[in-house]
Amino acid sequence: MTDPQAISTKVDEHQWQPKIIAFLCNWCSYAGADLAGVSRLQYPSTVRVIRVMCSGRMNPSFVIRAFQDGADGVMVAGCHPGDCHYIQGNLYARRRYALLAGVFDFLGIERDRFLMSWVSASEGGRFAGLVTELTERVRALGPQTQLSGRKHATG
Amino acid sequence: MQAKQANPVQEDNPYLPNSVKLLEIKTEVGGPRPIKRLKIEKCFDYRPGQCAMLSLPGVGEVMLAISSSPTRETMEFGIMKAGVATAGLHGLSAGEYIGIRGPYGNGFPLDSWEGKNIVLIGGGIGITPVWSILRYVLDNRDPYGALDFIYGARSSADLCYHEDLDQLRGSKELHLHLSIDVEEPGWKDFTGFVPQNLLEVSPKAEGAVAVTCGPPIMIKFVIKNLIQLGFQPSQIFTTLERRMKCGIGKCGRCNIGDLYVCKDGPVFSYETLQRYPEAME
Amino acid sequence: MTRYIENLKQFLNEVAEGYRLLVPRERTEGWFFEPYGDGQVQLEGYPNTVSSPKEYLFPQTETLYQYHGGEAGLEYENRIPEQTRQVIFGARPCDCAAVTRLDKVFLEDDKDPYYALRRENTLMIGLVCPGAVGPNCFCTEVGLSPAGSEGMDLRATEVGGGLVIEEISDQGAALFDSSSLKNSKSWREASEEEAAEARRVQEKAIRDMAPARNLAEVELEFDAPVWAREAEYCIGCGICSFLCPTCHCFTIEHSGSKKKGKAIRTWDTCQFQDYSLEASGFNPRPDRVQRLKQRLYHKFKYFNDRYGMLLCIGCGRCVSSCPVNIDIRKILAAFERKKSVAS
Amino acid sequence: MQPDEIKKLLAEKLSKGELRAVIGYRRGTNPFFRRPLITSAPEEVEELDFSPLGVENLCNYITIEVRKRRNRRHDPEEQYKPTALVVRGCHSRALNVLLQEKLIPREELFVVGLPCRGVVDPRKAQALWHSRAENRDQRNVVIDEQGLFELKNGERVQLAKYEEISDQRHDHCRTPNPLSYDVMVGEPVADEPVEAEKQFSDVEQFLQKTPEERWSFWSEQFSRCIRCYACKNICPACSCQECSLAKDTEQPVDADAKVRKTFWLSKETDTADNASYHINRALHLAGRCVSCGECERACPMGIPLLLLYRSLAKQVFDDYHYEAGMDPEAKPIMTRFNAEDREDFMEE
Repeated sequence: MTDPQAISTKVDEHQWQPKIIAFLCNWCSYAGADLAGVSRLQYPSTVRVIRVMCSGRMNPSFVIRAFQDGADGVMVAGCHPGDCHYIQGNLYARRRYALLAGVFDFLGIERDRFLMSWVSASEGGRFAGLVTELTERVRALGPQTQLSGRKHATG
Repeated sequence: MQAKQANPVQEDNPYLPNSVKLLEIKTEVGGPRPIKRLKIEKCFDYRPGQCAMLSLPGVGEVMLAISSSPTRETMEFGIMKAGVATAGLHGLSAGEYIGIRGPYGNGFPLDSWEGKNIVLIGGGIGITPVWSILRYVLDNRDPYGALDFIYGARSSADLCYHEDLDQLRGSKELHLHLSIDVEEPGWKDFTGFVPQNLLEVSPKAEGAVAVTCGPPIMIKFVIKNLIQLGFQPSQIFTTLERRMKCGIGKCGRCNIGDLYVCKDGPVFSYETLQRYPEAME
Repeated sequence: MTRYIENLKQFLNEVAEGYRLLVPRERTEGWFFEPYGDGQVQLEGYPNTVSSPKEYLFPQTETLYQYHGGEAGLEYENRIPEQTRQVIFGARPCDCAAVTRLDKVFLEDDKDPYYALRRENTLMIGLVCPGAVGPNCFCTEVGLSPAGSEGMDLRATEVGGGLVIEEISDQGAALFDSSSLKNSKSWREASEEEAAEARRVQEKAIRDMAPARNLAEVELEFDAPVWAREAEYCIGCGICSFLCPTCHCFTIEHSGSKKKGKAIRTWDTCQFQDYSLEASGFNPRPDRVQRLKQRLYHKFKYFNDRYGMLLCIGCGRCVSSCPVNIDIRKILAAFERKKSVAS
Repeated sequence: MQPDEIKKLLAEKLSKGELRAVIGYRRGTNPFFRRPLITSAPEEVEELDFSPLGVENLCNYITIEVRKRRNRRHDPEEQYKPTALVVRGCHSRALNVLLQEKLIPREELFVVGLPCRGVVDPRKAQALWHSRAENRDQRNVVIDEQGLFELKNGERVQLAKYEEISDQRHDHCRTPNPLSYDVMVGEPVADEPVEAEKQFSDVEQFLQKTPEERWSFWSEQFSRCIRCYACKNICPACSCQECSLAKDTEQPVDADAKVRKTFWLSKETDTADNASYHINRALHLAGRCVSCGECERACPMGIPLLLLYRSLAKQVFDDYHYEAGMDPEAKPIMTRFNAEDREDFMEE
């Protein structure tokens, strides 16, 4: 686990900036991300946060849709088992994302682009570390092309 | 090496909309299925009863009857919120841009109606194509005979174009017969369904044509009553509604028998429709 | 001039120099048209392709136009399909006849520019069938022939290990004037016997496929019980329409945001529930029986009433690929039998 | 009971009004598989065919019938006579999935169990016929337990042995005998099915490939998908009335509901969209797919969909030791959790 304080934040412009989407559960992970900001922890600005009420609310098609819409990396974070505001939301999510990770693996979709973890409200540093970890992995893989092509239905 | 052959840019692309600015958008009827009136500058010439495909960027397209008269400088549409595209159009405000292409459809055979009495029978949102005829006939009145306009809706609040209707009340150019389905205090005109109002008015069939647009159930009974009043199937016209995507008889989905509603319609005489079992379901 | 091709491979290599060449190729899943690419082609045992060559004239998905919104207004910008000249080699006579049906829809009044550009740049080299090649062929039962030339620019007949090539259209003849073929050795003028042998092969194929029924003049009845009986099995999928070489229905959808996006056209089928579902919730064809009826009426009556030719060319793909074996020949036979009994 | 006795029983029940309808297999015009038979006429029951050519999973016809009835505002007292349904082992598991999810009431079913010694793979049989038959006219095709024959002026010439045309799914089949039935056709299959641990050898074999090989295989397959939705419409587990992946089903009527409804996919058919469609559907089938193989059989482009959906079934078996449709009373796997569910796929 890289130490969050030591991360260099000097962003050199010509380097490719991946787009990371982070689905954060409102009660723990979103608060953790807030804490990272409040305590001025440096982490790459590649992440765009989407707040969901619980990791259990998350449908794996959100992740697939994010990749379809051009995300290079997707992160899902929820409360540690036992802390869930809705008691078992994160426990349902755990099974769903075990399957999603398995399908990505089976199909040969770059597994390192998807990251799931538990982040509590007090783990600001951990959140910053996870974002950095995912950004480095995605930067190594380059832009995501397997599921992008970016369409969604309207009309 | 594949020999590429430059091809001239295709000018007349029937699918390509032109962008047009929205001049005015006004709520005509509120409630669960609201109706709004959209006004844009006139982009192409058309005949009463023809339609245009309005296109909302990122949302979709919808085929709508042009409810204004071609004699005017602006084009109007009466839009009931029913689907994603109409909901999108309802969300617009004046000054925004939408796409438009057309005109599509055959329109009413008005030149063959010269010298005849015209009976217009509309119900609810069915007023839009009928309104185009009404305005057109009023704008050049003399070639046509008597003009009866029978129009009804569920309640007075559901009547479209009610300001224009009030102005027409006094006019001697036409006979106005409004109706609402349910008793309402202060309502002086007919109370009951449009087909009954038609029997009340009982226009003479001789030398007349009748046009009816509205919900399918109303059209069925209006036609029954018109036949009872002596109208021949060839004197009765209606417009039909189908789902449309291309508007030019190619995407195949708006067919009734071998006719495409978007291209061979939407105006049909009852004489034609009698030959198609699928039409009046 | 009727020509003879000894070395098919060399001939196709030369064609591939000037044109994007599509040839039928066998995969484990069946035969499909594929770009010529590395140049191996083998016609031995070639039945007909699983999906028809329609996709090279009327692709399943294409972008019609793009739009850019903003305060200044809304611009719409044409998206011209790439106009690479292409040759479809080895299309069966039924699939070539299908192209004339598509031409009727897309090229007459309000010409469809996307289809028109591809059509002008496409040459069809049809390959005569030695007999019933596919599992459920019935082209002769809808008035067509295994040796027909409708919709072809050149007609090829397998004779003595090579191909006799007859000119059907001027564009077809012009192929041999193109730079890579003008004075090539891969073709020569066909001898009298070769041309006569080609005619014999064609006549034999027509004799072998004598029609068991005449589905060209069926009198369909709207309320016949057979529609409901057969529709009960239909699972409402799109196989019969998407594999059919003459089905031309499509939908136009916007994709993108208010600011920027495009309109795409994709194949659609009257067998899907939302095909004619109106915004009001009313659907003129709510159940599968009306949809099955619509598909066959369109092919065997409506299109005929409008254009004077059937929209079914008897390739049998919908029969072979239907997961629940709905066989349109059996449905239509119910109407044909009544006709012969009555007359 | 012997096949003829069963036909007599069903015909009697129909004529006595004890059954609403009989759903099974009968001979069609395609000689490589049987077509469904749905009838309420006792005399048509004679056409029932229990040969290994009856491959389709017929449960969907029950789901559609029950849903059509539930949609119509019907009076609750209206008594529903059961429907007879011919069911093989894997189909009985599909029935259990539908029973678990309360989509169809058990008392409305009269299950005719059909022990399964392996079915014919129509694609293989047709390919062998096409390459080996002298005269390809399909009226001369004869298929039975011995294999594939060509009828040449009245006399049978063997073209392929039964093993060559049989569906290899039988090697992974866990339930050759239907799990629940009201009456069974003939004798149950005696030999033991494959053990649970060895049932996913096909998936394990595919997983030997490197991720790059796997993606190039699947992206090529997905690029050929024409989104005809046959895999979805024939699948007994795909029982949603309003599918979120395809626009070919019911739509909400209210305008705002339409605006709110998200379609995960447009109708565009490029590889990315097709891949997303199949991944989403695979996730919806986790712990519900019973490997009946209908998706792969119905696919006109021959995409090996069963392999994809069985990879989910394998995960669910490895992680939670759960097999779809084995027990009609079990609570569906994805509606449960327990403390020790694995977290190795997560970032610690």
